[in-house]
Amino acid sequence: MSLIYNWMYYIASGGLILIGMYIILVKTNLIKIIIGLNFIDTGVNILLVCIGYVKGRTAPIFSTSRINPTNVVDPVPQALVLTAIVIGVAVLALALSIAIKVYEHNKTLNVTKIRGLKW
Amino acid sequence: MRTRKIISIIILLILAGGFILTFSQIPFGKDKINVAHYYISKGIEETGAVNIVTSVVLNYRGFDTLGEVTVLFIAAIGLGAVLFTEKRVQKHASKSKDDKTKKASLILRTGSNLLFPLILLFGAYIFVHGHLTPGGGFQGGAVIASGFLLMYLAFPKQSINKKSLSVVESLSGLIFVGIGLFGLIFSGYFLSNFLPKGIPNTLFSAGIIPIIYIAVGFKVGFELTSVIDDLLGRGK
Amino acid sequence: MKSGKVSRYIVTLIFLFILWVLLTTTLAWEELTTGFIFSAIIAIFGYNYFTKRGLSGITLKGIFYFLLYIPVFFWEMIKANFDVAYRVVHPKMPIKPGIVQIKTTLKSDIAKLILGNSITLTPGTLTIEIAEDNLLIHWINVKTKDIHGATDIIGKRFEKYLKVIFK
Amino acid sequence: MIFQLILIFIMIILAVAAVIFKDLINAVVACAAVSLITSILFYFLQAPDVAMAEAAIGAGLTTAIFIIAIRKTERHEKEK
Amino acid sequence: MNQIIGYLITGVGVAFLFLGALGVFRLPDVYNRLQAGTKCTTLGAFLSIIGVGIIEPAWFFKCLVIAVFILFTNPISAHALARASYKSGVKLWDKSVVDKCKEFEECTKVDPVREPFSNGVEGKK
Amino acid sequence: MVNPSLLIGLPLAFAFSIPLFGLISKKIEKYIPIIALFINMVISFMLIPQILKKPIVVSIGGWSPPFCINLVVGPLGILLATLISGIGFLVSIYAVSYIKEEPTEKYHILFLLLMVGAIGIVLTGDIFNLFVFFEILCISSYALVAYYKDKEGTEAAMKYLIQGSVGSSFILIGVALLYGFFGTLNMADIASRITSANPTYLFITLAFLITGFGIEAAIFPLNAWLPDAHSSAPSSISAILSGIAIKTGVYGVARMVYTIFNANSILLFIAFLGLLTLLIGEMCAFRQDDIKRLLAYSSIGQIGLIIFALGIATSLGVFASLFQIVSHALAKALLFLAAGYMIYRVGSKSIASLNGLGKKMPLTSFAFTIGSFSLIGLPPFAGFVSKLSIVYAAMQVKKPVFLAFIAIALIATIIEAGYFFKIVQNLYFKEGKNLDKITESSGYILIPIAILAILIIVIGVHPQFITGLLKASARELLERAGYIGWVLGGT
Amino acid sequence: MILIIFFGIITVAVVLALIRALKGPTSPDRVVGVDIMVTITTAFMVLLALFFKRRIYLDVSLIYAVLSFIGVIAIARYLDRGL
Repeated sequence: MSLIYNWMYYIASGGLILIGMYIILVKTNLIKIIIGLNFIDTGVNILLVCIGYVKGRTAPIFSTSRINPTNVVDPVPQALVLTAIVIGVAVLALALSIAIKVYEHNKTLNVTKIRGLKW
Repeated sequence: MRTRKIISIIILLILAGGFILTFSQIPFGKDKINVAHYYISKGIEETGAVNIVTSVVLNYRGFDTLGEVTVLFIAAIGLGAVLFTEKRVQKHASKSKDDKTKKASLILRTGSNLLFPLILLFGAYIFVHGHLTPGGGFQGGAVIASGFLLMYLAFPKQSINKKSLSVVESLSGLIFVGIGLFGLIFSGYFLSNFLPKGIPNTLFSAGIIPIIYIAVGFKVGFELTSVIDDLLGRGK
Repeated sequence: MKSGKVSRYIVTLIFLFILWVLLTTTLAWEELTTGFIFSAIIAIFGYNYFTKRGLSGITLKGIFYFLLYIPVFFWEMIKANFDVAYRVVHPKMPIKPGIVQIKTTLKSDIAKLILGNSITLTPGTLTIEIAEDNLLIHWINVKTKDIHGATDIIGKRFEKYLKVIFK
Repeated sequence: MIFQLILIFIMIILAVAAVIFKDLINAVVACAAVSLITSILFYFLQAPDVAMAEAAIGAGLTTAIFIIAIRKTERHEKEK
Repeated sequence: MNQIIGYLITGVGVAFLFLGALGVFRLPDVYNRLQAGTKCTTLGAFLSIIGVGIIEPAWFFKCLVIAVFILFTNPISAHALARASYKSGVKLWDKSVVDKCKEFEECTKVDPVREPFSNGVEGKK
Repeated sequence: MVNPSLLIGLPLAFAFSIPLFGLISKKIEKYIPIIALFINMVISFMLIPQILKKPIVVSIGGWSPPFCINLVVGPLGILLATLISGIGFLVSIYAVSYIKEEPTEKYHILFLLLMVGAIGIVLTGDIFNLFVFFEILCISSYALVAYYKDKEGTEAAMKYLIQGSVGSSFILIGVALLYGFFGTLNMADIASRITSANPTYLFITLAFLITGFGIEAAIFPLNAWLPDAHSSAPSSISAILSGIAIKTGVYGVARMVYTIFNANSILLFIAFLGLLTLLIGEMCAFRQDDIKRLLAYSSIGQIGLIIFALGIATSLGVFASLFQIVSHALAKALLFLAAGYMIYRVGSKSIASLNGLGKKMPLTSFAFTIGSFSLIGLPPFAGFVSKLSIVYAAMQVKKPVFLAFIAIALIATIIEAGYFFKIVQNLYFKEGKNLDKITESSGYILIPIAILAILIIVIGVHPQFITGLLKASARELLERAGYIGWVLGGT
Repeated sequence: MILIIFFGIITVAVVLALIRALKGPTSPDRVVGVDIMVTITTAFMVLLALFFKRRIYLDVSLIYAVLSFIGVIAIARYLDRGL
């Protein structure tokens, strides 16, 4: 049981990253690939947050005096994830705009049919 | 295609192996806080913000947030540059057709009219209270942008004046950098918290944090709005 | 129909300020001042959308009928839920769906919005489209295909309140 | 704890569904649902700030941006 | 006392949430599913949130705001979705009795050919 | 004393204010990057003598180092920062008359932010901050590669974006793993605790980080994006990407390997990868007809050489590698700028169309020749000195492996000489067609080209101008204890 | 304790919605599934706030209450050719 407990969030984040990588490596549709990038971002965010989690503690917001400073989780990964989410959104928007332009030139989203995108 | 699949599965297996080997070294749910002890124990008295995440985001690691805001700015500007089209066709060829089919239904239009100011106020609430409750400039900005998005969805022909958007964006960015430079002048460190800290857990506390969060909120909100505007290809 | 800018602005400001107070649930002076400032700023952008009628739309009678409307609405809504629950849990699912048309005499947009939403939330009906003063409604258990009969069953019970509130 | 496990399971299923769906709209819908579940997981991990950011982004903006991009390109994924 | 009432209300709300999900799961076509989904989940969410507000009186107003927002926004989205599915050509269930919508051009008229790309074509208002 | 945080703060402020200046007059906005980068260059020149005496550590926000983000301005940082602001300054002069495609305002903002990202990467002392600046650099270059909005440009940008964001995600995973084990993000702090961790764990973390930075640096298996992106971007951006952006990737790899992880065991592997990159880059370059693609592949080759020299890991080797970074940055920027303007005048990218330009555009062609000779490694240019020191460093190691390596590297140089001589021959000794209307470039184009050419010659003749700084930088990379001591104090 | 039972029921409801979202023959069906999943989740978050005894957590569900319908409307506007 403790094995499941220890691994479930890692499975979530690792699973999302692997699914994202799979999409990027195998799928041929550009928008699918961008969805894959989004999944990778999400997976890394979950990884960061669960690194900072400590069992049985609460969020680091001292809104009432009941909360003891020894009883809060690590605030730093949460701060990092906030930044990472913003960066993810920025990349997503830019990627979609470039994909629109690629479609405009090629009339297809299939990367195997676009000469410049084969790798 | 087949070889591609095999190669990718090998890559994925290597990646999965790496994850298993590394994650097993980081026990989940155990206390492994190191540097953050300092933030948790000293955060309130040093920054005046009860939300330690906020004080980390804007004070201890304020430089990251400056970078984050810059990234979003780049995305908005870059998207504008990529989707820029020189000649704007003024009239749609088949205007009469659009009118009825593109119009949203009355319920949606009226509902979004009613909700729009409320959503804006809600976004403002979130970024003003960034140092007291969860949330902050970025989340509030996203809420504001969602409000504008609602209006874009409900009224296909509406657009915003892009000039004023970009002015607000630049001004709020300049406020952020300017506060940093003021900190450099007043106390010798870039982005230092030079204002009085106030009493924790009240609205007017935490020195520069609320000011920066308000600036960030406006900046993020209007940037995301201009992203949507550019993607939809409206405005001028 | 449209009233003056100032009165519309004030109505918007009042509503926004009430929302702020509810959100913060405190009466500390800092919160109130900040809330007032932000409501004032946002009302500048928003008043044009928020209301078309301004202060003249708010009357004592309207508020009274609105308070009367709330229990009526909730009663219908709870009835609706038991109705749906019955249909869902029943193994044979006794449903007889169809789209019917009803007429409304309401004129103002907001009234139509509230009517449409109320119909969506009440027994077995879902607004699909509003065209001028016709409402097209998906009815889970069609009792009558006639316009007037359907109007009587679905629309009338709300209309008499809404007509007074948004006269 | 069992709830978190089920939620993670749901999230993985939705992510796989997003891979499988040929209609990109459905893939985007699945994506939005993944974001929703992620937000609850952040909530469970005591990170309300992050959950809020994920909610604010995932609830409306990401979906809308994807939809607009699909609107300007094409809806169905065509193999070959 | 308010604890018991609160938990009772919350319990009813949760039950309705479950029934809504069951309805969405069982009913035959989109419109019927929307009926179940909207009504039950709206009331369920409303009641459970208000119940929490009653359990912790200090939270009441915030819970009220959440609940009222849900009450207001859910029907709008349900309506938009129903309209969209009708317009995009989702058929009614075979055993439906009547379809008045066909007579109205607001419901049926759709853009037959969508221009695949129209960036910068739509002018200003 | 000038505060080094101005190096990042001021250009940011200028970049944010460009839309405001655009309201006053459309003419002003294109001069703002010049002003900002000129100020930057002056500040970094002023800082050099100070830093050679004692490195400066500035904390942002006023807390003591492990608890806040700090800028570590050591010799290496200031060397690269000066190089970046200098080349950026010259390229921004070039861009004043080169960039005509709308929306120019957005081009200038993105360009300035690209420079901010590059400067931030080399100055910061915090690993997550490094990631953020890295993203600033990457995202602005994605947008700039697609700036012309033509077919090649958008496709190259898409490819670059997909691979680049996977790389950034890998860096973030690496950062997360480091934080998970050490609980700190300060690079010096991590470096001082690095021995306490499990070696397998460290190896995998390092692999993630190197993959991430390697994609930006275009090390061999990860270089698929580079030729397309560099050849289809506007020429001024190609100059920046080739001259600076990929060098920041190399900087990242060097920082991770030397300062943080102290991973001496994988250095030989890195040298081997570098050699492979060199060979593949040069061989591909030899077959190209398109001049910008040729230059892009040549960049891959040169990066290989730099990585190879880094892998030698003696103080002479690192010195030679840094020298190569400087000389390649100058020469490649010069080549792209000159070639860009020739392409602009001729209207075609193929090498054959450059025939006979030597007579019509003597100054530009002459500068191009200087740049290519410097890249090949002919005396008396800067490239000669740097290549000589790489060879010398490899000889010094006294391992037979490195002798074999250096032989291969020399073969690659011969290939390089082959294709560059072909272009120079085309320029001067072939008769061209339709050259009547072509005239010499204008002032804004010629000034940066001339300055770069002069710099190459001056460094080639008097390398002692920069060797002092380079040696100090090499020492910074190799002596971890010193670096840790600057930041954390004492030890 | 009673909250745990509620959570169980809610989880079952989420699973039912998930099945609809996966199975639904048309896109609107899937959207309905995800939409009620969002509504259920909003209620779930409020209950979780009660479970953790932190008032500030309510803000997250407030965001979902206010914004969740925008995503649905975006898809709906795409489907009815309005966008």
